[in-house]
Amino acid sequence: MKRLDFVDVLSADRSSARESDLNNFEYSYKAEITSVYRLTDTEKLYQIRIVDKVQRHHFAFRPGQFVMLELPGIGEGPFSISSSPSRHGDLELCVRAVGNLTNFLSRVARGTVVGISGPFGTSFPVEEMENSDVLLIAGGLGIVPLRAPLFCVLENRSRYNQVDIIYGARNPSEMLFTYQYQMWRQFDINLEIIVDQADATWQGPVGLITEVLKKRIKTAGNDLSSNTYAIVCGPPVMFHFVCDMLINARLPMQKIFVSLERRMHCGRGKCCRCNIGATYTCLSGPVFDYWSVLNMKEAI
Amino acid sequence: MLFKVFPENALEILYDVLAPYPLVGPQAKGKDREDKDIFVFDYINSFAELRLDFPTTIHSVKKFLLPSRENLCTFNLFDGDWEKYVDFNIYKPHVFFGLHPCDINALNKLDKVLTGPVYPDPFYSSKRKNMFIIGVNCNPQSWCFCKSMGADTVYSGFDMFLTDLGDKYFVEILSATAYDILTQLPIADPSEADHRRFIELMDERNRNFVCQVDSSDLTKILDLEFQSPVWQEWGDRCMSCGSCASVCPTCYCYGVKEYVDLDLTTATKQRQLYSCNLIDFAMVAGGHNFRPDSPSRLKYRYYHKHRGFQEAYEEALCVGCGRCGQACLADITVPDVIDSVRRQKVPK
Amino acid sequence: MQKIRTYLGIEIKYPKTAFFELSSCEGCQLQILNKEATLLNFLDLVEIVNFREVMSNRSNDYEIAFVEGSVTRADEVTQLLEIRQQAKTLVALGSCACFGGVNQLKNRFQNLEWVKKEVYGNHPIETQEVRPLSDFVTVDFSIYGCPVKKEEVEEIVTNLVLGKSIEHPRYPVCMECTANGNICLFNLGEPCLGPVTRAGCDAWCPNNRMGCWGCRGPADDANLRQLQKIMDDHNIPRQAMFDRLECFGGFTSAMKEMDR
Amino acid sequence: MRNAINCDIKIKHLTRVEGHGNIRILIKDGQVKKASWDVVETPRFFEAILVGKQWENAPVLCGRICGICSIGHTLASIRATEKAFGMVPSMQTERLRLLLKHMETLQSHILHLYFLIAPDFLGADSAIELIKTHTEEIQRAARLKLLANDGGDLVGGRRLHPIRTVVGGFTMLPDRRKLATLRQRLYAALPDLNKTADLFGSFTIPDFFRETEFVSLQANGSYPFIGGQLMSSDGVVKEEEDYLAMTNEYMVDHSTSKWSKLSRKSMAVGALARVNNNFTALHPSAREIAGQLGLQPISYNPFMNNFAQLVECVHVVQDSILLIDELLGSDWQESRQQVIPIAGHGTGAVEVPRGILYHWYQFDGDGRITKADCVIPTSQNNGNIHHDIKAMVQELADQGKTDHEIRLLAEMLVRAYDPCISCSVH
Ligand SMILES: Cc1cc2nc3c(=O)[nH]c(=O)nc-3n(C[C@H](O)[C@H](O)[C@H](O)COP(=O)(O)OP(=O)(O)OC[C@H]3O[C@@H](n4cnc5c(N)ncnc54)[C@H](O)[C@@H]3O)c2cc1C
Ligand code: SF4
Ligand code: SF4
Ligand code: SF4
Repeated sequence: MKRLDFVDVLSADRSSARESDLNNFEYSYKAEITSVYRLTDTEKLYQIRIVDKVQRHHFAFRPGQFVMLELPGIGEGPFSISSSPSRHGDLELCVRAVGNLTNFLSRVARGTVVGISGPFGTSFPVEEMENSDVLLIAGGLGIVPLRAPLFCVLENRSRYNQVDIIYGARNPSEMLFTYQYQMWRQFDINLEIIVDQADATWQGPVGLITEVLKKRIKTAGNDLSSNTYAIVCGPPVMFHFVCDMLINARLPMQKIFVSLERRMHCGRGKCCRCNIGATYTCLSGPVFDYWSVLNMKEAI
Repeated sequence: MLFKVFPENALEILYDVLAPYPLVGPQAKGKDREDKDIFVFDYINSFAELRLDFPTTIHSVKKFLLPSRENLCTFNLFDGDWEKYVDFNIYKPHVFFGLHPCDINALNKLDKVLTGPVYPDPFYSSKRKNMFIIGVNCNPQSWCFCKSMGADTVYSGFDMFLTDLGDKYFVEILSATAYDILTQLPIADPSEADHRRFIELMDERNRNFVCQVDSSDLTKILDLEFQSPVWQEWGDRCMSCGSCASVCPTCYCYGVKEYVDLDLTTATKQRQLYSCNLIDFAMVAGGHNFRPDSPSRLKYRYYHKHRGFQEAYEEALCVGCGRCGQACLADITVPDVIDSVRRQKVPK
Repeated sequence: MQKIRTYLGIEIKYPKTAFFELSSCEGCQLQILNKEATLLNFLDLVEIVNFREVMSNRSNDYEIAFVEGSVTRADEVTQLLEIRQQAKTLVALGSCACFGGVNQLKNRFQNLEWVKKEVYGNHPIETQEVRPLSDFVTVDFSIYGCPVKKEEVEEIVTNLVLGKSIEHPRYPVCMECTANGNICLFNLGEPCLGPVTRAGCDAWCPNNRMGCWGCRGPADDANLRQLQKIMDDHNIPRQAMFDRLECFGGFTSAMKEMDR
Repeated sequence: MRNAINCDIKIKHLTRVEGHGNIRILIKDGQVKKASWDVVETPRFFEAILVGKQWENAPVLCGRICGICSIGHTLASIRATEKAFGMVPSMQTERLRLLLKHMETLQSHILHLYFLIAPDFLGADSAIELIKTHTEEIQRAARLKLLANDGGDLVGGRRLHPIRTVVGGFTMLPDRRKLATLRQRLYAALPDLNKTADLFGSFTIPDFFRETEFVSLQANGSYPFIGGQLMSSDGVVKEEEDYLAMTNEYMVDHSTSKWSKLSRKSMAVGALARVNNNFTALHPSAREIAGQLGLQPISYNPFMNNFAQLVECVHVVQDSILLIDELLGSDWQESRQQVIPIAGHGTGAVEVPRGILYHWYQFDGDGRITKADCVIPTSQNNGNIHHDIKAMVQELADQGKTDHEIRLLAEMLVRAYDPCISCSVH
């Protein structure tokens, strides 16, 4: 009797190997760490290349999206892609060693093969921002997800008007990507850096990021309502102050974008860990406009 | 939908036809303090074990679709490289004999999240697609508020549905497989009298729903009352133990843990069902916790179920089975909580 | 010389490991020998240099020290301090080491002389108030349980060797119990400390229809006030609840705030 | 003519035994000046801890006296409590308890034989060393131990500090299908036991005898493990409740464990005592193995205790098979009786792997313990170990053995008793 022969639904082996269906749930690309740069005591920049040539070429992402990086047996976690979308599956991830997975990652050498899945999540609308002023505001590690939209801007510099990066770091030794500041400035980008605590070498301003922002807003005549977009990334405490200032400067909420951090286990809108209400940060985020954020309880 | 009837004693034939498959159904597994049977869903080994007269089970059938622990993949590691193996952990179709409408509705709700449209979860989907479901009608219990949640009747998500008319069973048939199986039983078309009897029974059942929840405008009210002091009071009672989520047929959130074997050459990635009431649910690296106290976590559970999900799917993520309230040692029940949010008063 | 092994390209050492016991039943050490299926792999994971219960050779050159038992005599304090000096990582193995275990029940008698007399009559005997290891030395990791669960020990040791972080569940036993599909013991009329005890044992006792006795100590933010209410509501005598709470020593400080 | 020997041996914390004990030997000019066995384990005062506790605490706490024989302690504790309350366990409960007891006996004896004793005979430091040189033997040991431990899990819920055994019966009954599987596995383990007998039969045990008095439970139709009358090889017979007259505990200066004696200056309990006293009640195939190993009652060679353990392994496996057949032959009855505490006292005597164990409690009308006493096998053996060392060392000194040999043999002698020291100082 074979009445209930519902067939073997998706055979596991096939589904994870099927190339046409790379977004399949447990599928991950094998990727090799091609180089590791130490940026600060806790952050390292990893260049990661998807091993399979075809897959590497087909890997397409938008600025602001993230990947899940997996070390077999150790853990899996979300990391913003910090490289230019034009480089496809040659990714850069900047990772701060804070816990189990990231500490282990900080020990591995180049040549190690890791698992990558994604890209996941929403992105910054860089096309929409063309022909406008762009304000990139980052606190601490927040500079990492900003690099992808920044690359888009750099690669198409003429399409954007004034571009500002306002970057707050705890102290000069924690500043990331220092080796690129020169290059950014060459592309006519206003880079303002402020630190919480200066050290002997520091010559720039000391204080809160809002002070720099205040100045910037002032030069715009306290009115950002025309033709400006802002992207804000940083620790939760920063969002409130920065976004409030922007709104007071009459920047429309739909033109302020933030990237939220939540615990994520699947990145695929299943595990529920990143939920705010029923909004999955991994599917509807991590990039939200500020209007959506205000509509979610306890979002920041 | 096709309707048929078959005589009471033909139920055993139905069981026998399906018995060659792994068959899950309600059975008595102990007595409570008042010496009443306690029911659970488990594998059935004989017709006598199958007890369709059950009130509700303590746990839902969730564990057969979303086991509390499930291996997502295993790794073989060798010389700097590794291979990943995925297994969806289903090898045979399962028969679920005796699900109440609320439980089938719960599966339908889970389907919305887990079978699509983005990134369908193959572990769940493969099991779900390999289910043969026989629903049965229930006797409302004092704590069931499924009617308020619109989950007291079910229109899809099963193969056949039985209602006991006394001397015969009234069957709603929803799949060809079910029809095919029923042809082995002495089935007949229901008579006019059978129709009447069925409708009468449904009326009677409807009258027996005593527990109610007023869910009108609930999404707005929950938003309005986000800072309400009742949350603090409920939170003080909550033990943050996650029992409610464990027994709930619609809770599905999980965590992932990876294990390395002692010989350091194989590793497993395992998912473990979690609960938003557990203390570290919303903790992120570095120790920041978005919901550090039990009131905010308890509130979150209600927000997700009755506001967020409603917004996303136009229905609540709750079927009103009342299991969570029954399982909660601190006596936190959905009707009481929702009522208290409306009236700003927490029952003692 | 042992072969070199790596994990994801990182060289993994064989840490020299020693086992010690203070006042205890030695059950936790026995648990390590008690999982025959994986014992050989376990012994291959680390280099055991000291394990008095099974081997004669002893070495004082070790990195990881597992210490079972609680401190009940002055010579044990000295021994413990010596171990701490030598070990890079000191692991408290089992509830005696973590909280004092059943041994600390003697602390509930104010009069230590009475205790001595009750057992040894007028024969002179040395003993002091029972204390967990952490009262004397820094403990790097704790493995809870009376007895410890071998699976948990294996996981922790593997993580230690690999350099993964070691985290205990923060939530209570109920979570594991209900996930296992058990019938709640309160439903069956039995008391249980599952709602307040730290999970990680996979609800060992409730799985066997025995209420939890709290051997793993309190979960993060354990709600003891509500536990008391639950016990009252289920007509469980206060005494039965306190017997369990005080049994393994994990709840000693939490209990101070409860009224007897 | 050899020179009269001199030696000074101090063994601190003897290895491959449970707990902490020291051996001290001083020989001057061939004369044994000092030969002693000192237990230095820290006492934990269980008898005091129990005072004031409700009856249901007793088995939970007393199981923690010892990690190796926690099942035995739990069962003794339950028996003492049930007897105080005038309860009689059902047939089913008795069978399950005995089955559980057998699993403990098997696992403990195998642990002792392969992991603690065999290294001495095979010239190794530990069983860890044997993994490489004697892989097959170690795997066999692991197989047997696993079987016993799985059996313990199945019946008791946990191999160590069992959970399902409570005053009144069991919280939960074993799965019948798993019980049937256990039976199969027990049956399949018999060849492993025969091979074990071959292995141990190939060892030459030291030729040392000292007459002593053996104390155990008395067979009543079957080989005794739980409850019944007490007997000694010197002809003393007493009721269970009269255990104090059988143990006569006293304190000595150099030991934190108590000592015992009966008709002579010392007495012995344990596998050898049981086999000596109840040889005819053993399963025939166990007796057969005894014959093969040259063990005949009454044997006064303490090293024979190892062989007696092996004989018991065969007995418990055979008996477990019968017990499971009986259990599976009838339907499950109610697993647990209601407990109604009454004022009174009760004794539970149980044969644990290392010998006879007694728990005695006195209760008030609320079921609270007012006084408790636990007499542990190793404390009954302490005196015998001590006097054995003395006698053996003198013989060895007379034979002009080296320090090293004396030291090793003294260690082996103590290990042969399989002392459970943390138990004895509880
Ligand atoms: C969309 C997004 C982008 C991110 N981008 C970056 C980045 O570019 N660089 C960077 O250094 N960090 C980034 N993070 C944070 C990073 O994911 C966590 O620091 C990392 O997962 C911590 O893992 P761990 O095992 O080292 O820490 P542990 O504290 O040991 O974490 C345990 C587990 O919890 C989960 N987890 C813990 N914290 C977080 C968290 N904040 N977010 C998600 N999961 C978490 C992980 O899955 C991990 O397995 C990002 C987080 C999100 C949500
Ligand atoms: S929330 Fe409670 S009532 Fe609703 S479906 Fe879940 S268990 Fe049932
Ligand atoms: S039996 Fe204990 S652990 Fe299990 S749910 Fe009930 S209270 Fe919690
Ligand atoms: S259930 Fe409780 S008493 Fe039992 S092992 Fe777990 S923590 Fe210990």
